[in-house]
Amino acid sequence: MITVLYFASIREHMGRGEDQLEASEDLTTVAALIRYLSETDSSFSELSQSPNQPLISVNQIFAETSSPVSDGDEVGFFPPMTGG
Amino acid sequence: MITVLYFASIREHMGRGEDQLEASEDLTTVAALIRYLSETDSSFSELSQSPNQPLISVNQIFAETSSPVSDGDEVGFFPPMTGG
Amino acid sequence: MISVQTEDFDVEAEYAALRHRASDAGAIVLFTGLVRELYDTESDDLEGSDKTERLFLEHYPGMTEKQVESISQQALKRWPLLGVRIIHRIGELYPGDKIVLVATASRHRQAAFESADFIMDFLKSRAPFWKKQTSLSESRWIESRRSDTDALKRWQE
Amino acid sequence: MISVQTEDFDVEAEYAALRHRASDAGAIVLFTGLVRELYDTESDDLEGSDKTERLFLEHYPGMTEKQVESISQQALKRWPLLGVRIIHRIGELYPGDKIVLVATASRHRQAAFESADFIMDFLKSRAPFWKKQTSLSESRWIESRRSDTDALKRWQE
Repeated sequence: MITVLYFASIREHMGRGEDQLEASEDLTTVAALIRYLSETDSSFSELSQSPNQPLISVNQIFAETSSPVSDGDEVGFFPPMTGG
Repeated sequence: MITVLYFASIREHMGRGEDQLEASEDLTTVAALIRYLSETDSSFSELSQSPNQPLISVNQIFAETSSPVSDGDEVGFFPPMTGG
Repeated sequence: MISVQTEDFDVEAEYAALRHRASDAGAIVLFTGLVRELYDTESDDLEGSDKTERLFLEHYPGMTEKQVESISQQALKRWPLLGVRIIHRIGELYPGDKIVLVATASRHRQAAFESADFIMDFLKSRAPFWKKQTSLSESRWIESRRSDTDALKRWQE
Repeated sequence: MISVQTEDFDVEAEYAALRHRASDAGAIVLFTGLVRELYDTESDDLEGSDKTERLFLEHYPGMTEKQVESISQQALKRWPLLGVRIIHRIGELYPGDKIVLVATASRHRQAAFESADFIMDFLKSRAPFWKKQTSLSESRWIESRRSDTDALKRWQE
């Protein structure tokens, strides 16, 4: 399984904090994951088409769309951070 | 009278913290005061010839050798500051 | 030493602990960030109705601690520090509440000032915290400030 | 608000007072300088026998207060500060003792960091304080550091 987490305004937009996806040979990068989620979920599709692209983490480390993803990974999508 | 104050290493070098000088028409600038003290006091003469020139204040404000001095003024001589 | 917590923190206790830990420190810088009533606009010209009633700080558990620890390690590599303390609060906060503490100790003052400043810039833009402000008129996610992301560029060598 | 005093000061009390006074501050920077055992060499390579036993802080009564007040006023003109607190101790001090406190409060962190840094640079080189260090082997006046006078140049516009 691949765990997908949403935070802050993106969590609210998605209406949930988490998705569990079956790992597959088609989901080997963040880009593939984004493509899959955009095709199957209209809320995610809106996100990925917005001018403010979410930030991405894989296993709690900042990642790019080209970053690899595999079974057991945790992928996060979130807006620019506003801590401090 | 003109009050002359010495601080820190300069006070120790002079062996005293203070001089009182009669105000006069010859003592109208810091430079004239330095000239007078150098002529009348060998410790001050050493000071004024050292490569590390003392810093100067007149009435508790930083001053230059060209600064005017008159009756009632307080002139300070001290080394570079090391507070903080 | 880093903490991500809902509880408030004690400035004196943190100061004393760092001073004790950082033997022969000549300089300690202690920064605290507080919740403001008029929040986070570049102009500081919010209407009264937009005054913060409360702030909610969401974070990404696990990633937050990793990122904050990594920021602390980067500071320790970059400056000759004798100690670093970072506390970041999460959950519900109110105007005047402390949000964050960054304290650094070093022999000389420049390293303490620069590293605390560096850590704050990185916390603002690289640690997964998000602020949601609730005012009388609305609830909204605070947007990231351009000045905060710009601030990071100062530290690029 | 400035003080030149022999007594120690309480970090928590100063922090709390400034926070109270600086309504709607988003950032408070609190700097403290401490007496070090290994004092004031650029290299930090003193022999054991030169460890500070005690420090004596001489000052120029009257001029000190004027200069410190002027430094505080310069900072208030230069940055949008909500509060400034400066305490400088004089007299006999021992390793680990606090020498100086500079605390600044502002809406945003950059003004608080920069102004505290600025005040410290000016206190080091423009306020009439002089440190005399007594170690096991000798008593000597601490020499001013070139890095301290150089630091002032950063603030020239």
